[in-house]
Amino acid sequence: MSEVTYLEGIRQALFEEMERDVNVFCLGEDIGAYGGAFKVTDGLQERFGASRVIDTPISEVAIVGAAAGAAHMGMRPVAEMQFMDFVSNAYDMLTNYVATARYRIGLGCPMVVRGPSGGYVRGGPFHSQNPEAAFFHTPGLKIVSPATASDAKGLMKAAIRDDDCVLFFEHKYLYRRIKEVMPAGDHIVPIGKARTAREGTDVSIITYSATLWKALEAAEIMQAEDGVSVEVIDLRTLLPLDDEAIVATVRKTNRVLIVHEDTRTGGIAGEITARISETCFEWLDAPVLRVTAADVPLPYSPPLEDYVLPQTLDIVRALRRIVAY
Amino acid sequence: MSEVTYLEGIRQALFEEMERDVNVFCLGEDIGAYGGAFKVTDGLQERFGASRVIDTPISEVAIVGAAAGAAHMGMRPVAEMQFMDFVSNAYDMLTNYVATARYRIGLGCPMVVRGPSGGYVRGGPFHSQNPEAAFFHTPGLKIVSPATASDAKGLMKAAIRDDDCVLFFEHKYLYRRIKEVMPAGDHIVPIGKARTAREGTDVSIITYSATLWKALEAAEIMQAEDGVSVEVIDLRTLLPLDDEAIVATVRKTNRVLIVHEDTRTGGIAGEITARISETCFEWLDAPVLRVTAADVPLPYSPPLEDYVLPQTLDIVRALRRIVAY
Amino acid sequence: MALTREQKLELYYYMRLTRSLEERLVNLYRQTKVIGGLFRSLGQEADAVGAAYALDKSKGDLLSPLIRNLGAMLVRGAEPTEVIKQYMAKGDSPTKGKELNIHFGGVERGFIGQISHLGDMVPVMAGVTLASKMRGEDRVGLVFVGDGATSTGAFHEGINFAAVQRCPLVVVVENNGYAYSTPVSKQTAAKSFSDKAIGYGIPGEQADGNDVLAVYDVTKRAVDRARRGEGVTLIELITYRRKGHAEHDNQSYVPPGEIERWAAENDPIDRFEKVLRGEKVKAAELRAIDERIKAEIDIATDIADASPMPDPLEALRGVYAGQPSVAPLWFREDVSSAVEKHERASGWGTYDV
Amino acid sequence: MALTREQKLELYYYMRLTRSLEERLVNLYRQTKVIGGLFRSLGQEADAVGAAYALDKSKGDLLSPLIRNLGAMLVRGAEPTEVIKQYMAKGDSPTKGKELNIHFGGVERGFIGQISHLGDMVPVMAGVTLASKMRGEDRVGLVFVGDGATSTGAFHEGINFAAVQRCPLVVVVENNGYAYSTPVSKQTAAKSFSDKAIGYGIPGEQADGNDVLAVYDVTKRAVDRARRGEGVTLIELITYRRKGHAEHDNQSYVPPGEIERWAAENDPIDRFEKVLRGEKVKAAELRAIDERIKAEIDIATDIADASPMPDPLEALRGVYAGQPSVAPLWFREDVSSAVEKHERASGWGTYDV
Ligand SMILES: Cc1ncc(C[n+]2csc(CCOP(=O)(O)OP(=O)(O)O)c2C)c(N)n1
Ligand SMILES: Cc1ncc(C[n+]2csc(CCOP(=O)(O)OP(=O)(O)O)c2C)c(N)n1
Ligand SMILES: [Mg+2]
Ligand SMILES: [Mg+2]
Repeated sequence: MSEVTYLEGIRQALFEEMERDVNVFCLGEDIGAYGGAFKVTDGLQERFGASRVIDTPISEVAIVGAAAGAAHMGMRPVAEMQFMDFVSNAYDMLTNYVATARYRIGLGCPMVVRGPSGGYVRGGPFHSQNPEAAFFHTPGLKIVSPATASDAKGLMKAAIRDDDCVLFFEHKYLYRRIKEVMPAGDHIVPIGKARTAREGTDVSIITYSATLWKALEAAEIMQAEDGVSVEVIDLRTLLPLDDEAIVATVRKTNRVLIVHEDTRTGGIAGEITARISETCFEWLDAPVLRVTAADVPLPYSPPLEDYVLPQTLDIVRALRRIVAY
Repeated sequence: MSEVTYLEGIRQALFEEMERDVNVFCLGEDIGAYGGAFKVTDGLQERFGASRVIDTPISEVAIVGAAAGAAHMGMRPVAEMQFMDFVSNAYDMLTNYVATARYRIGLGCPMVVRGPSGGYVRGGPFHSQNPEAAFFHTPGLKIVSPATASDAKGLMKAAIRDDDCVLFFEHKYLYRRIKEVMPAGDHIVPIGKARTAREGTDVSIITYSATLWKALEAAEIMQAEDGVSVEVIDLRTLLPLDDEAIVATVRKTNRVLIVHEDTRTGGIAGEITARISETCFEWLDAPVLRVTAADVPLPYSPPLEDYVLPQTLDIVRALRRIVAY
Repeated sequence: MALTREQKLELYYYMRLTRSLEERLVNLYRQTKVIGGLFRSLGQEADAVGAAYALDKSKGDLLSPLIRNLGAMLVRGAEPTEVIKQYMAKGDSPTKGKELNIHFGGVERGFIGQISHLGDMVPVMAGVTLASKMRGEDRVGLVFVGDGATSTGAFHEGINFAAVQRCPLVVVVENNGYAYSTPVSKQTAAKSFSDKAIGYGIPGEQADGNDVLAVYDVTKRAVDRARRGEGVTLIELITYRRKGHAEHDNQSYVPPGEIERWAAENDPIDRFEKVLRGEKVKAAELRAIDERIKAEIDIATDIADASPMPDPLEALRGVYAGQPSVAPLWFREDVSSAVEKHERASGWGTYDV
Repeated sequence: MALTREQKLELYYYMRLTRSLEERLVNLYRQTKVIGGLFRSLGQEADAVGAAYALDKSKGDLLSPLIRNLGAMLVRGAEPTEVIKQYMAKGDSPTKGKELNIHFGGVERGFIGQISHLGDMVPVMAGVTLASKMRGEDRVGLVFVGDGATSTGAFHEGINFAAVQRCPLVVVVENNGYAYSTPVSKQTAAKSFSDKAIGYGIPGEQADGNDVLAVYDVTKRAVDRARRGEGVTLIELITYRRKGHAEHDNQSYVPPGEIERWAAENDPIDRFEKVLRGEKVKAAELRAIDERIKAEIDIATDIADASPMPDPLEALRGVYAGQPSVAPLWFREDVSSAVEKHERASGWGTYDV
């Protein structure tokens, strides 16, 4: 079997789910004949027709709102944000309408809002964002953020079958940079379960999405240069967090570094730290530390972007400090 | 001197600043002749005219965007959200435009976005929100959330004079429930500085806005019933956080409870916990714990709302546990 | 097809029921039995009732009402008992105490509850009707917005989206002269709200919102167009909000005499009563309907009043489909006693990790 | 007042400068010296240049351009050097490497840089012009939006707000047939974008966007109206996007022949050259302008190319007015060496609490 990219994994998931269930349909800007800004929906309209792969006006509020309405009727909409940066326009609709409809009046919103997020691509402040923290705060939503090609596929399929709204943050840096042989058959990765990406005994990194790969690189360096065994947890789902996996790794290694690409203040690492503090205080041999982006809008020029975003050596330095504590 | 309410403190601040500086003006829905849904702007239009106290269409994006444009030109707009729940409609404008304009291209946005937030008033899911965490994550914004009448006044005056955008979360439960004699003269409370609301030695509560009052009640109970001395820190400003004040109280009492009315996951308590962990790990004699709302949309019926929101006895129970640790 | 005598009496029934039910709610509000605000549609009953009446229950037509469209919900089958329970925040109300006033509904009920954020229901109803269209059903949707709500981005994006997709949707702008205290002249510079249709490339019609038959007619035409696959219509119904935004609003901003004039000259129920009398309906027949309504409301009030408040733990239920309840937080009395049973709680985030 | 011969030659200069500068950027893009995407306005130069030319520098008029309005910025005084530096992400570019391409500007420059989120500049320019009006200045504002951007809520809220407030604002819809791959027919069902004016109660005009004089005229009328205190005008300029959305776009979605037809029959520079020649401007004079432009661009390229990339620490500067720089994070190499000097860092959140 040949390897497929992260992007192709998502595309396969969309194809397979649309084949499986006539209620699944896609809507978004330029997703039809053009196949989307990143070609994630390439070929979908040709296969399933323009009524199931709908090119919309530039209206994120309407895209998300219409997806919710269709979802009420039993459809399974998959809405694309051309860049996840634009999901901010639908912030009200997602947090106030979609997230609460079931709780308030019993109307479910089985829908997926997906799109490319993340930096390391010189995209500047509006084509590089990691807006997960803004939604992480909203009960009623689920958030998924895969780091590998097979997780991208398996989680997308799970997201489409989920009975609630799943925000699916794809990482554009990973789209064509990573490849994997896809598991055969109807490959589903359950929402809500983290994955141990590397076993280790001395210190744990908790991370997700693109920084997983930097964490793994850092773990290699630590093994090779310092003889330190680093465990790496790939969260995969951010909401709900996999508390069990977090607690297990902390109690195993007693030292934790949380890494995310998002800015520091108010990023998800804060919540994870609080949960660790609440559940594992006595198991901690060192403070929980964070490697994150600096608290600035993401600048565009390479030296600036590189300085703001977390890099492998930042992780190495942070690990050394935790280990030396 | 007679006592004035929290609401009246804000109204005084608006009056005084509009008197002082012709560039200060107000815009929002129903703020003119009607004086605003809560009468915070009552009398302003009569005093300063309809061109400085502008009734707008129901357009939060336009209100915030227009405030930003006017701010670029040297004006000092104060935009009202009829309820802070509706600031979610301006999420894109605030986080993408307003917060970044200075950093990206050197355009300042000296403006205030203010309005009533918070629950305990049977307002249901859309008239009770505490949306601060959604903006706490955005570099470039400032966030203020006063708990007392004099802070409400002094911080509003500081916010209007600040050269960046300040989100000013008023608490509607406090509007007419608390009173204070106002400090004389041009009363300014600096943004970025927390306040020790009660001195104590055994355990610290870090909180802000309406739950300050519950924290103080809980501190009384602890003193009276358990002989425990509780220090209470009122953050007042949420962004930037007053790290110094946080570190000082933690190193003093070595035990911390963070209390906020907002939901738990992704609330500001997570970030505070992370900072404490990073800076005060060795000073901690017990895990940092949190008393917050449960992770659900805020329900309307009194027994439900009371169950979801933090109550004084929740704080007492949490303090007892920390002290007994 | 002209309405039958029976149907016209039904229109009368629903308008009168709306008014009487709201009057009862005012009494309950004064007795502090209503929790939160109370929103009236006094003088606007014709537009809600007439528009909703143009939908077809047998086809599964769906509407999304606003705060002043109690009448539309009653036409679609909402019960006075449910409405009173909602306003009293009772545990056996349609939303079990989670949502307020007339924010309730469901697909099978023929109406979908609104949220407070104005305009948001327009995209949602675009999606509801898009689904019908995709499935080849002949269901039609109708969404109400106020004059004020037309200024929201959501209204614009939703109606434009629906127009391009030719969704079977009717958008009714209920122009009652005010949005809270803001008169229409400060909401838009347009001459009329029906003019906004042109910018979306859809038909726009205007009608007298206080003439229930005119409302029915204009809406029925739009519903028929939608059902024929001709897409969206924007309807402006001219009416007047005789009460304040909510009960607490003293309407100080209204020019003197305006309310009185509408009340005296243009009450939709009075007007319709005249029409009916002209069509030989006896006063006694109408009074009999009024009496029936009063009895219904009395019973509903008693039932609602006797209903229990919700169980606090209901607050934690129903956030996600796959999770019946969120775990209670450890510091709650009922929970902490359980926590104390353990030597030391392993999880102080949520109960018992 | 008709334009003078000199002014017309200036129009020619700016249109040609726009095109040549973009062509140079294409070369630099192919040499991978441009960082990120490259956005062209080929065939649309007249609308940007003609509209901007109708503003008055001496009055402090302000415009907000879009990605395809490089020409408008040049008219307002943007320098080719700055533009190339921006595209190369240089440290001495107007945004010091923080923002991309032509996202730059300032009040004193006469143009305000856009953000990517489409439509957002309409409310912002409503506020800019509201401020002018409040102060009794006679400054006018102009904001460009694409056909696609008219579907955003921000466009709707902003133009409606400005219309009600009678802000001195001109809203130019640049209808170039596409939004990325989406044709106008999927963006709106309206017959024309100028029709949208009716819904806002403002004048709407349409003009041939590839006729620079027509563009100037229609914009000038609107600017004059605004300056006279008559409020907002919506102008639709019909043009055509001959290149893809950005350089990488292969335009597979465009019907065959469409681009070629516009290039052959309706190039704005060709058309204007014919007009000028008809008015007795010699070909040699135009070629001299072309040469001058080439020389300017050559110099600009050299300067930009030789410019340094930004200092990484620039990334931390300028978030807040009162704080020159955000503190660097402790795990950064340059910072951590400083941290290591301490026995144990007291603050590992930010450097050295
Ligand atoms: C987005 C948003 N902003 C503000 C509000 C607050 N608000 C509630 S009702 C109302 C006035 C609504 O006026 P209109 O749409 O004309 O409806 P009417 O009350 O007249 O029926 C306002 C401003 C809201 N609900 N949603
Ligand atoms: C709110 C928002 N959604 C999506 C995008 C992505 N996007 C960038 S340009 C573009 C097409 C713009 O089309 P149009 O407004 O017609 O301008 P043109 O490119 O034709 O000049 C899209 C969809 C965006 N920038 N902003
Ligand atoms: Mg109204
Ligand atoms: Mg276009």
